Amino acid sequence: MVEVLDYDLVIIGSGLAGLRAAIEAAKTGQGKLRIAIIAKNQLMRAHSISAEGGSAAVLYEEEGDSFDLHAYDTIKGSDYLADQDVIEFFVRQCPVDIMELEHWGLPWARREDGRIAQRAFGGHSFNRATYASDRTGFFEVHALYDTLLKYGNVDKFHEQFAVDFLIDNNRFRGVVAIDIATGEIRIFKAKAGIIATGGLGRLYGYTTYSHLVTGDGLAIALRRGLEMKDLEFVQFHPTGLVPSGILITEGVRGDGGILKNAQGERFMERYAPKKKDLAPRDIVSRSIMTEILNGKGFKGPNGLDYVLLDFSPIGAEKIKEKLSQVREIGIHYVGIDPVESPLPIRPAAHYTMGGINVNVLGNTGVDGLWAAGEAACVSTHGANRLGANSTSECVVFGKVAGGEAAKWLLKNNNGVSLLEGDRKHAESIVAEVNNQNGDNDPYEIKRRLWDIMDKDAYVFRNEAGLTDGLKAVRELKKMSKSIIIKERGNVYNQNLIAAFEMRNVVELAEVVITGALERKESRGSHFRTDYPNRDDVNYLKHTIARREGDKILISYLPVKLTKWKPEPRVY
Amino acid sequence: MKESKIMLIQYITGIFILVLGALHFLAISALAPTSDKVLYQYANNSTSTHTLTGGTLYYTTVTTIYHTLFWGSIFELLLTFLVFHIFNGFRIILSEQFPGDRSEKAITYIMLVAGLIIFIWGSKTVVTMLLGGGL
Amino acid sequence: MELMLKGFGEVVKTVTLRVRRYDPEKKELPKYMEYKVPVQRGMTVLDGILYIKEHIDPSLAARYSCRMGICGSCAMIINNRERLACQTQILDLGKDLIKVDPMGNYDLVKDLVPDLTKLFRNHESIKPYIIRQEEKVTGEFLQLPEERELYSMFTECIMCGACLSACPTMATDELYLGPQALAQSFRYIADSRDIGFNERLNLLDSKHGVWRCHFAGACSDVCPKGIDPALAIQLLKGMLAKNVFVKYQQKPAKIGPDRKSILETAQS
Amino acid sequence: MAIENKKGWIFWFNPLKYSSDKWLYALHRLTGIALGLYLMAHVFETSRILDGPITWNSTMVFLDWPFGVHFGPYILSGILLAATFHALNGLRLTITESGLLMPKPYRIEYPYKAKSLRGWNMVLKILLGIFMIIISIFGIVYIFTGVIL
Ligand SMILES: Cc1cc2nc3c(=O)[nH]c(=O)nc-3n(C[C@H](O)[C@H](O)[C@H](O)COP(=O)(O)OP(=O)(O)OC[C@H]3O[C@@H](n4cnc5c(N)ncnc54)[C@H](O)[C@@H]3O)c2cc1C
Ligand code: HEM
Ligand code: SF4
Ligand code: F3S
Ligand code: FES
Repeated sequence: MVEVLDYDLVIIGSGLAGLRAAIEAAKTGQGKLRIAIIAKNQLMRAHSISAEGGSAAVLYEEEGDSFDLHAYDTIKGSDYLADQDVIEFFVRQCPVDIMELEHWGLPWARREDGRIAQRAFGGHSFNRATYASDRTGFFEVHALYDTLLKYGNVDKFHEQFAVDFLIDNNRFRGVVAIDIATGEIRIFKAKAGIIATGGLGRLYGYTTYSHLVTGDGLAIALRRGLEMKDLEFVQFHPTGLVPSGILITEGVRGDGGILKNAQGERFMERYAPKKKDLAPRDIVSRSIMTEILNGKGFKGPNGLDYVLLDFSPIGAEKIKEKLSQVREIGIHYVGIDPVESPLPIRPAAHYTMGGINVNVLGNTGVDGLWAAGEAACVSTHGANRLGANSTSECVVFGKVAGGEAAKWLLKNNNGVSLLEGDRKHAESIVAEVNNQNGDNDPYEIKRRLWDIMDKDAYVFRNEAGLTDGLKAVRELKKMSKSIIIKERGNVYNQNLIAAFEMRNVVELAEVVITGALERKESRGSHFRTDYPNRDDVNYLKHTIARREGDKILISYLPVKLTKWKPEPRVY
Repeated sequence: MKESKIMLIQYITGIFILVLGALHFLAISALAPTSDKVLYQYANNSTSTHTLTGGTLYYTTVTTIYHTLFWGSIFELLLTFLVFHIFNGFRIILSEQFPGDRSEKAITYIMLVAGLIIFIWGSKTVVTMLLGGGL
Repeated sequence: MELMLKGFGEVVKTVTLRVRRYDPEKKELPKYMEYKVPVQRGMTVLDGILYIKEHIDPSLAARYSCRMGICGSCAMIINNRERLACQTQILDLGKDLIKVDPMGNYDLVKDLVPDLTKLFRNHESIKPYIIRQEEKVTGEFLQLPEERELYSMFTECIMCGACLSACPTMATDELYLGPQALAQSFRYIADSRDIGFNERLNLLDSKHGVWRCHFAGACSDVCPKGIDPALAIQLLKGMLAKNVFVKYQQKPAKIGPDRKSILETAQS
Repeated sequence: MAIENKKGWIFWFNPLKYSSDKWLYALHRLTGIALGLYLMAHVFETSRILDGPITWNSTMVFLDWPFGVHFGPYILSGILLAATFHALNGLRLTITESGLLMPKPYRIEYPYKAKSLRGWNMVLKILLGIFMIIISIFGIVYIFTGVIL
């Protein structure tokens, strides 16, 4: 049976972007809109909760920070691929959102006089990462979730796994989802939708992402013909803890921590003489990998060679106060207390700069469908995101999308109706995965994909590796069409969900690798050993990928430049 | 009544019980109006040598205590506090065991009635004895 | 130095996970099943469960997400005590037989998956947000680090629900608000920005509010984030008791320096 | 669908996996119940004094030698133990539950140790133990021998 629920607005995803959009829509709608927010885990457990370091915003103009400086840092960090008009809008919005969160109870760290404190972050030329201990994202999610509870007209659905969007004639009509707890198929019929399903981190095995970040929203959008922008730019965070990949925040280096190779040398001095350990992430990651490839790292388990992150310049007291979670992670997962000795780290897949192509108001081009957060690509991050810019982006553009959707709904109140075939379609979408009679194990396919991505689409990429990778991924894609789902129950059937997720990551991997193969230059996080230089003549443009049938079509879109002309990027 | 007030009374009665209960225990031991402090020398066989007149729990001793106004009032107070403290305690335990509006209402009323019965019964003993009952 | 990660990446020993299974569709009572899992150093109970799911019995259900002890999905009873599966090293348990149960005091959906509706409902009921007149945002509320310390420990609650499973009052009284919600109400009341004490008072002082806590301390004992809900509840009781005699006053924090210049450019 | 998974009152007695406060919780309840039942019996018992010396004495004899066994002093000692425990622990609870002697909210630091269960609360728990021992020794000696130490 298919259950149909009727709403004005459905928000898919409850990360920072989704929650912020829900609040804004509820506020703008003034109780006149029926809003649903759904997520595949419980709402307050979205992956945003893992964000550690901080959120960037210009707060202290009198102390030398300015919007232009923030914008310039971001643009330079993005290797000039970001859209500059978007960034100018973005940096001006950040402080508003930080203040709003403050009014909603977020326990920001404070200065002695009671004002909000900020810390240094990679690539920023001013200490502008607003933080709360080293659990910033966690506090943000909970502040937003708690505030959302204030609004009565938002229905909250935990554990709904979206499998498809209903889009016809460029008009959004709803979401098909599986209620995980009962296995029931549900259609959230809605006049408008906001995609806030996060990035695609679990394409990689060695990653800082939660287990559940499998790019479902992106994959569905891709299948529905939406455009993907810049998907080949995957950020590798320099300091993922070996061997689990758990993030050790950049705040460690912001507060004074340093990277050391096996000889005990502070190698970042060589690669970024000015910024040293606080250079942007792509540069630090490449430096670490260069050290490791030159044999100056330590031998690690499962081939995960590593270098060290030394906390000793920070001091025990400050570690316990400002980096308590990182300390706990060290103790729990490798048995090392960073107060005493350094942690083993190595670059790990961390962020998806690309996403669904949207305009500055978050609109995807489909009527009634917005996207925000990591799933969307307004292009604030270009080829490489600066630390602390993403949580800010999620709230800023979550708010924009929520407000826009609500305003649009208040104006355009013509309803949508379910079509004849919709229920059948919903059932067939699930049956398509559930009733295959192949013998490939979805988990096995996922593990093989991880191996490919960790090897071929990692920090350093090249033609041969990517071509091999693409072939292997296409192979997996074929395999993913004849799988076996061993569990047949309805209630909490995680096997079925895992099969959907596996299909999504495999399909997205193809786009990532295709894009990477086509971009014959090195820019930001995308580094081709066979084309080691940035090529502004041919590639100062966004990659747009679209799927038609089974083919990935690549086209390009110009980058919007305003005040800042591309320059060489040295730190 | 608000739960906070009830619990305040629970704590206060508890403390009073502690004081009065200690006095009560003293009444049959150190302060007993008899030189023979033997509490239990009742025997159920004929070989017993006791006279049933000198010990602290012997009829005459106990009636003496009951007949003094001081001890009589102490017992009455103790009884009052205990009844509240205990039946409120029972109410708490039972309503935690059987939560729900209806069951809790029932529990509260049953406890009120039971408490009242015990209170009247105990008071009857104390008051009659104070008025010179027994013997 | 190379010895730092010794034992990671190689199988050290094999342990048995004794997992309580329950499938509502099978019309059977819950039962225990045993699985042999090869263990490497650094492997958590969650990794063990994922190993079972991927290699032995895919029908085993459990909640998980972040695998770094922050999302709060994976609380379960491991060797008779509530813990986060993703934070519990198998080798640290020091046993060859590890008993894994779903959290108690919640309805059971399947295997290790409890139905946390109760937790969320209670959390929502205590109005977990700053209550004060909406003001136009012109700057931050000033809050000294000392003032922040008065509530900040309770902001770290990850809503894992372990405390409700460990609380002996919760074991019989399903209407009890529970340590998580009570600690959160304290968190907001103690926050200098909030003035919602009176709005929350009725619920806190109700038949299943703070007074149903008899200070068993199990909540504070198991909390995987080191939060001390028992402390919050006792402090709340103190506040409520005093409030009977002297009405409790909250002074709202002041708004800091005007930041019009940066906040207003944004509106355009 | 979902089944209930309440732990029930039997869970008051989960051994050794939680802090001592949980044991005290269970004991406080049990002694409270036991004492409550005792009070009812006690009210009945003392009311017999109205019926004159014969009834009183036979009641006393029965209580001292229930069913022909000399068990009275044991029962009375049990009541004394329960009452002492409940009273002293009740005092501790009155203090701690009023938020008195509780620490201020503090910064959490790994490894976690809940301060509400330690500090002054621990001192009170230890005092509870010490007083328990002293009072029960005095009381029990008195009950069995009539000697006031
Ligand atoms: C470890 C880590 C640390 C980070 N630290 C920082 C930092 O310090 N500063 C910073 O600025 N940024 C940081 N980031 C980046 C930032 O946290 C993320 O980019 C951001 O949180 C993404 O938020 P989101 O709302 O877009 O998506 P997410 O938080 O990923 O939320 C996705 C939501 O979509 C739901 N969903 C997904 N698929 C489905 C589906 N099929 N059906 C239904 N629902 C679905 C999920 O349940 C979830 O609720 C960090 C990232 C990581 C990995
Ligand atoms: C002597 C001094 C006493 C003190 C200081 C005392 C104190 C307390 C306190 C503070 C409580 C509340 C516990 C809580 O809710 O956390 C309590 C509960 C209770 N008391 Fe007492 N008490 C005393 C004597 C007695 C006696 C003599 C009896 C019975 C004859 C008794 C029976 C109960 C019962 C039944 C409860 C309820 C138990 C519970 O809620 O868990 N108390 N007592
Ligand atoms: S208080 Fe602790 S145990 Fe309870 S829900 Fe919060 S984090 Fe979990
Ligand atoms: S375990 Fe329960 S009884 Fe109170 S101290 Fe914690 S809430
Ligand atoms: S998986 Fe997130 S807390 Fe364990």
